[in-house]
Amino acid sequence: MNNNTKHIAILNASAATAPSAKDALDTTLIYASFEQPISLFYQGEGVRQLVNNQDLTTIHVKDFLKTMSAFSFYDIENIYVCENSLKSRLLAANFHIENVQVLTPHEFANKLHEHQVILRF
Amino acid sequence: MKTLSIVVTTPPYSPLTITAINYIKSAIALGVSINGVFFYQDGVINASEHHTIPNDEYQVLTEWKALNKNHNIPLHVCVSASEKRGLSDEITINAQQTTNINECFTVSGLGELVELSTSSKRVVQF
Amino acid sequence: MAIELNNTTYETDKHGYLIDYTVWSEELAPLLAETDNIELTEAHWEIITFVREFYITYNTSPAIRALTKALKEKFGESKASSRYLFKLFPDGPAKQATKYAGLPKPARCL
Amino acid sequence: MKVLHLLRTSAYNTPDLSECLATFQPNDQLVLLDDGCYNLTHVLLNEFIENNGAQCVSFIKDHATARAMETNSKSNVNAINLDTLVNLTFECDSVITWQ
Repeated sequence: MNNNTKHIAILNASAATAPSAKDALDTTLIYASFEQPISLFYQGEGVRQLVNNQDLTTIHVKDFLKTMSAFSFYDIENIYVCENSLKSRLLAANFHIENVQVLTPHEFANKLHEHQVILRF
Repeated sequence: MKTLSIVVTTPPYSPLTITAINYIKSAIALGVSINGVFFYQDGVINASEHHTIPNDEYQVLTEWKALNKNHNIPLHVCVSASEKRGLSDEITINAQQTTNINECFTVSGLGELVELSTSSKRVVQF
Repeated sequence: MAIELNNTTYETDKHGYLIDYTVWSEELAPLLAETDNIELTEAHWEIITFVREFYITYNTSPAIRALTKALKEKFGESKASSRYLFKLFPDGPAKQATKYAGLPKPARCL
Repeated sequence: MKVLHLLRTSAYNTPDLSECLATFQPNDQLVLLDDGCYNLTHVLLNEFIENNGAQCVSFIKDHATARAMETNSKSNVNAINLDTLVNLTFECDSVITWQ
């Protein structure tokens, strides 16, 4: 592994029931395991991954949302959600994980622009 | 030195994949060094040994092979994404271990994506 | 493949991992470890129990770095180095501790 | 930092265009490729161009021609080829693909 580090952003755009939501999580955990500074952005349907009281097991999908509670063990601390995406879906800022920062679209865009590698799932 | 890594998430039958290949060819022609292509999600299907595409359609595997052979571009497939889609380098048929991943592709893990991300000036997802 | 214990058959996959993690019991762990010629000690058990609890809580086995960080919080520095863990589980703690804890084989790319 | 936005889907199909524009900042560049070319006549993009000018927007000529969008579009949006796109990739600091 070379010694460079990059600021990585994972932009989550899929609801929890989409396969790409799990792919985004796997990718996130790998970057974190290799000690790359990583931030998570939730926008559009992606904000649904944060909503409390989902139960994927009722549709026989593995509940990977539980894994998100382990973010602190991976030093994943920058978790941002777009306020407008919540509002337009009539969702309250009531999340199943801690340390989620609700940002205005302007703040959200500013944060995103601080990253050198941005992958969207 | 301009260095680039590409992430391909689209399947071989999609015109979106042709765009990725054309973009890579442009980059090569402009002297950009391609550190690698990482195939993830449905992109891993590109690595299947068993495509049969009619002769009058775009030959995506031929193009990937040419990029690998003529320009030494490493083509990495995510092993977990592959195995979920029936592609593996550890298939057992009649007690013999075999593979259905084309030899131009390297079976890798997501760790390779991290390596490509940190070693390249830019990462472009297709 | 399968493991026999007390007249019950426990299905395993081709790599020796239990097919159904919910049927695991502590008695099964030494049998799962036997295939790798490892005799479980108290030190192994600390990690196995820990990894299983982690899985039950977070629905995933911890990657090595997350494992060491979580172990450090619980057992302190000395038992949280990857050197210590590889001594106990030479083929890799993520692969072996999960197997003896009855958990699914971690995805190959993780 | 300057972001290159690659938009590959039609706003008649997905919310990608509106999510892209929500994160767009003044120095950024937007390139329409593949089905993204269908946005050349979309009201959201046209509003954006009215407010921000057409300098920061381009489309891949071949991709638009394939979709009969080149002749339909406003003439003030830049038609570019993939070589220009490669150069833009390195003129900007990072890339987001909206697909």
